[in-house]
Amino acid sequence: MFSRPIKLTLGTWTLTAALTLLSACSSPSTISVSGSSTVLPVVSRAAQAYSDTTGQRIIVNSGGSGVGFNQLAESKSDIGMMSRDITDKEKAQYPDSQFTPVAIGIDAVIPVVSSEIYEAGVTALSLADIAAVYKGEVDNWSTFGGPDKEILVIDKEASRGTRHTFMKAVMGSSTAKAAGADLVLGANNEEQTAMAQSDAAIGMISLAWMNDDVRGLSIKDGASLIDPNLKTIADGNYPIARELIIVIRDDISSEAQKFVDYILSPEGQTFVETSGYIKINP
Amino acid sequence: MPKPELKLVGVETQTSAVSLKGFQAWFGETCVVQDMTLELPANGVTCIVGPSGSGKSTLLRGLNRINEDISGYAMKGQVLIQDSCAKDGFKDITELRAKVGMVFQRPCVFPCSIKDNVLFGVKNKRLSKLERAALVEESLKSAALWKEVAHRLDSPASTLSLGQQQRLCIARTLAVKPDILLLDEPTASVDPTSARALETLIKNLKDDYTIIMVTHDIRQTRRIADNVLFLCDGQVIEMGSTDHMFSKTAKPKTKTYLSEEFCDC
Amino acid sequence: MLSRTVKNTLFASALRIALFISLAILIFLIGAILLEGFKALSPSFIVSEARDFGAAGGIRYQLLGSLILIIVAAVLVVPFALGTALYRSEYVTSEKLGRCIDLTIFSLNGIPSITYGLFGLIVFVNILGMGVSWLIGSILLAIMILPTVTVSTHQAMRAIPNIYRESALALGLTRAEMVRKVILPQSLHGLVTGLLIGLARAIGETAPIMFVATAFSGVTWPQSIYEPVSTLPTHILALAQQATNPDALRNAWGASLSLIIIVMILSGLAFIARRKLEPQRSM
Amino acid sequence: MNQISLNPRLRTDITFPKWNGLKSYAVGSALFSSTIIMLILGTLLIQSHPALFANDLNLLSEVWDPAGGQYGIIPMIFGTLIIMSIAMIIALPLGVLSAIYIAETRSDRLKHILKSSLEVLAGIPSIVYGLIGVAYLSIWVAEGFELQTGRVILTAGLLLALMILPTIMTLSEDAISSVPRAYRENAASLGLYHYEIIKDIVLPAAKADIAGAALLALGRALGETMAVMLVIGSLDRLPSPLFNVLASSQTITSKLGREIAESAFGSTHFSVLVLMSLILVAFTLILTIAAQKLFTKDPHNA
Repeated sequence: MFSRPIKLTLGTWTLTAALTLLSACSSPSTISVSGSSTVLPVVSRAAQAYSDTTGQRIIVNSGGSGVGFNQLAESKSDIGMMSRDITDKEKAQYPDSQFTPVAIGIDAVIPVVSSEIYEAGVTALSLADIAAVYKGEVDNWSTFGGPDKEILVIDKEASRGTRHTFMKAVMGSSTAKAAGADLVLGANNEEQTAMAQSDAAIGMISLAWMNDDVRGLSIKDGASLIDPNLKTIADGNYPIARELIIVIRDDISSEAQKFVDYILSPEGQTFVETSGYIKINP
Repeated sequence: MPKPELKLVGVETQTSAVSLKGFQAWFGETCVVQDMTLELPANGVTCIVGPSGSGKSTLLRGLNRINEDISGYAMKGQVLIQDSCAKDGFKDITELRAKVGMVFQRPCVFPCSIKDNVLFGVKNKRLSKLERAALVEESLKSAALWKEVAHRLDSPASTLSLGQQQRLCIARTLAVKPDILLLDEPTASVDPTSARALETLIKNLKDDYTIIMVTHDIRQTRRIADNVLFLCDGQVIEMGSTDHMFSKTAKPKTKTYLSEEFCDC
Repeated sequence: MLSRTVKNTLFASALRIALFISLAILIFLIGAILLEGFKALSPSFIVSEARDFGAAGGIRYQLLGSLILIIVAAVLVVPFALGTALYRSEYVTSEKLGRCIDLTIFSLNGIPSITYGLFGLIVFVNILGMGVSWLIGSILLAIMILPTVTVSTHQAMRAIPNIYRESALALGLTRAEMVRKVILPQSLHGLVTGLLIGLARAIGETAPIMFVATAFSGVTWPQSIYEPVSTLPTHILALAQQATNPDALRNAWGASLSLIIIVMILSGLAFIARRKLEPQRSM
Repeated sequence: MNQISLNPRLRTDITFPKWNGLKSYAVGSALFSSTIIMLILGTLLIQSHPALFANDLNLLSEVWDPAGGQYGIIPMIFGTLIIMSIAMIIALPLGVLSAIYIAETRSDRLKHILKSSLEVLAGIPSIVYGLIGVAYLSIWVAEGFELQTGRVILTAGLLLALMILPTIMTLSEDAISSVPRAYRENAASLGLYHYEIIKDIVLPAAKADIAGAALLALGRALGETMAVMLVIGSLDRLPSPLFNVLASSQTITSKLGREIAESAFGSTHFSVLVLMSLILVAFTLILTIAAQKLFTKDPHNA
């Protein structure tokens, strides 16, 4: 009476097991990319267009610059995305491999504030002011002529490239500790969300994530003000800028190399612009 | 079916302890007790007898309204306890239940000491230590258990024999000082010797309490009942003094059932 | 001191208030998921690919990825769960050994799901060098649901009256034949029910698979066991992190509702399997 | 020939001349299944070994700064404990009181509706709770307390309370319902109020099972990652003042969820994370096993 369900179960089991084995046999020719969420939009958009025309499968994964390097170094991915340089410590862990960073665009890390603060008149701060906020020395917007509100200081996870760039410019060291931080978040999206939900926050965000809720501050440099826009960043005046980097190993596959070439081509570079960054080859 | 006549045959005029007016009880769609109007006399032992499913227990459990915690139960009509309505005449249902104590078929002692079991019903009342000790002794003596347990009041109640447990349940009920005792087949789950002891106890209690008891045991009824109420299919067939009910003048149905012959009703 | 009646009344109100709060929570949770979810859910949402980092398009490959993970997890767990239950029910001679096995398997139930992820990362990704691969996800999910499936199967086997075994042996069947012809058919419902309940839990898990088996974008039908997939829970995670983008949030709710519907279907099937497959024993 | 006893109840009587395939298969599976836990614990132990035996990591300090070689895990342990406490303080009374109502209600329909809704709730994946936390709860908390961010200890505690409420309610309801009706009827016949019946007899009788339910829920809360990770704020610092529940914090699970992928395999950083996971596993295993022990005791024979 129960022999049929049993046969059915066994049959399904065998079939699926066979399918699993079968799929295991097919060769992987997929390019896998992982790393910084700052670079991810560019590569992801380029990958979508590239695979639409060539049929090449490209899997793009997030995780941050640290993960990007790790996966690449452990040969678990073909291309790493980084929004900072490879640290000496990282290089030292893999003495036998050679890594080549390739710049694919320019990004600026913008100190941003909630729109309420911006509209209340705090539109520019000096790097020293920002450092004071992150060190916890200043904790009220009234110090900068803003409303009498406590500053919500948003920091980023330590391995994030955005933070490295920001801290190097503001505090002088890419791994500086921010004693004044109230909140530590990860990806740009997450930080943007938290900024928008607050009305007295300061944070650091990539150029592409600025919007009406999250307003970029101008940097006070003596008497002059440097606005955060494509022009000041492209001409190198904006002080907290960095290159968007993809990292490859020396033993890169030809398919992956072709994709890297595509990103650097004029067509590929358009995705840098659609993602809100600045082209590397203007 | 014709409406039952309710003549209290052979019963001398007594004050009534409980009177029902148009009492009906349902479980879901099933009517278990059909439109009952009668008076149960005060003091003495009234035994409710009848075949299984005749509504004996439902009737008994309707008197202290314990059935109302069961889902699907509904009742109609009036139950008067000593002339006050069981629904409105008391401050609340708790006061009614304190006046109308109940002991169930299976002895159910709580998982605590003998003493605490006796005091369970007065746990939340303010009583001095002396009052409590006196109440324990008094209740256990009334339930004829004092001699057996006096030396071990603090041992767990579950160590008693079933018969002792049932007497403990009675003691526990007496400690609340009820006027009426409802007994739902109190001897059904204990051995014959303990049953005899319980019967003796019930006989001794009937001077101080109105005892209404459901039983399956016809011989037991004959031994201890003063009055008998005979139910069948949720209706009263006959009610009267024990002498009357077991005499030739009783109705044929009653006679058949009480003579322990097959009863088709 | 409060009188007894007052205490009783207070207690009754406390009960009502507690139930009211619980009900409010219940209605809020279910209501939020349904209302927000149905705004996004449509046939095209199910079948179209995710675009613009999930904010546009649908959940086609996320759905497929989740299904691949649990189907393969089911395939992996069945033989071990069945064998373990069989051993526990038919071959264990000492009660002590039996309890020991129970304990080790029950303990798996208590392990936090993130620990499975860490374990998978260490053993499969790093030590065995498999990279990020959906197969690891399936293996980890299979380990996670092993206790559920085993216990359910074992309970079904234990419920088989001994007279069945006695009669079978008395008819001259060998023990192996007895197991095949009596024990297995009579305990199939336990296996199926446990499996479905386990899968309903597995498909909603994020923590065990997020480091070892999933990727963010560009994932289609995996072409080898060394490729990641995209799944519903990790997709919701990515979208939840951009919660102020209304499009992303809408799609997150849509994906959540789809996920919950699958969980409900699996639980419903488990319920049906229990009722339909359970043998009617006259004894 | 096989010597077959006709009474399989006494299984030791049955002797087999040789192992057959089926038995080897069963034994093998059982062996494999019961060694997985050892495998997991062993892996964690080996990987956390460097962190356990290093001297200069200041594991018991309150500063977490891998770049500076500071690996204080106290903030994470404190965050875990305080969030669990909040969750239990809210969910336990609420869950048990609601369970009493459900168990004691006379309406079968209400009971049925509530119990099936609870099953549905218990099946909601934790990531969906996380979404609810991000999209609703954290915003409500931020607005309600006029905070700059809703990603604080209180939000995480509330969210965990929501998540374990169904578990506590269902299991407590089972425990309360399984108290024999005779206890209630006997107590009611003594003229006890409903409140007194619950307090004096029902709860004492269901005590062990309710405690088991609480422990099980606690174990689940302890191991919960996704929902907490999204609303906790991820600040590796003790709140100041210490019991300020409106500050951001970090739990062991959220720390693991955010940092495992970022630390290099084999590094001290990774090893400390594994150590934290090991601590977590130890806690949850103790809770789960304790809960099982409580459940197996039959409270009604006490």
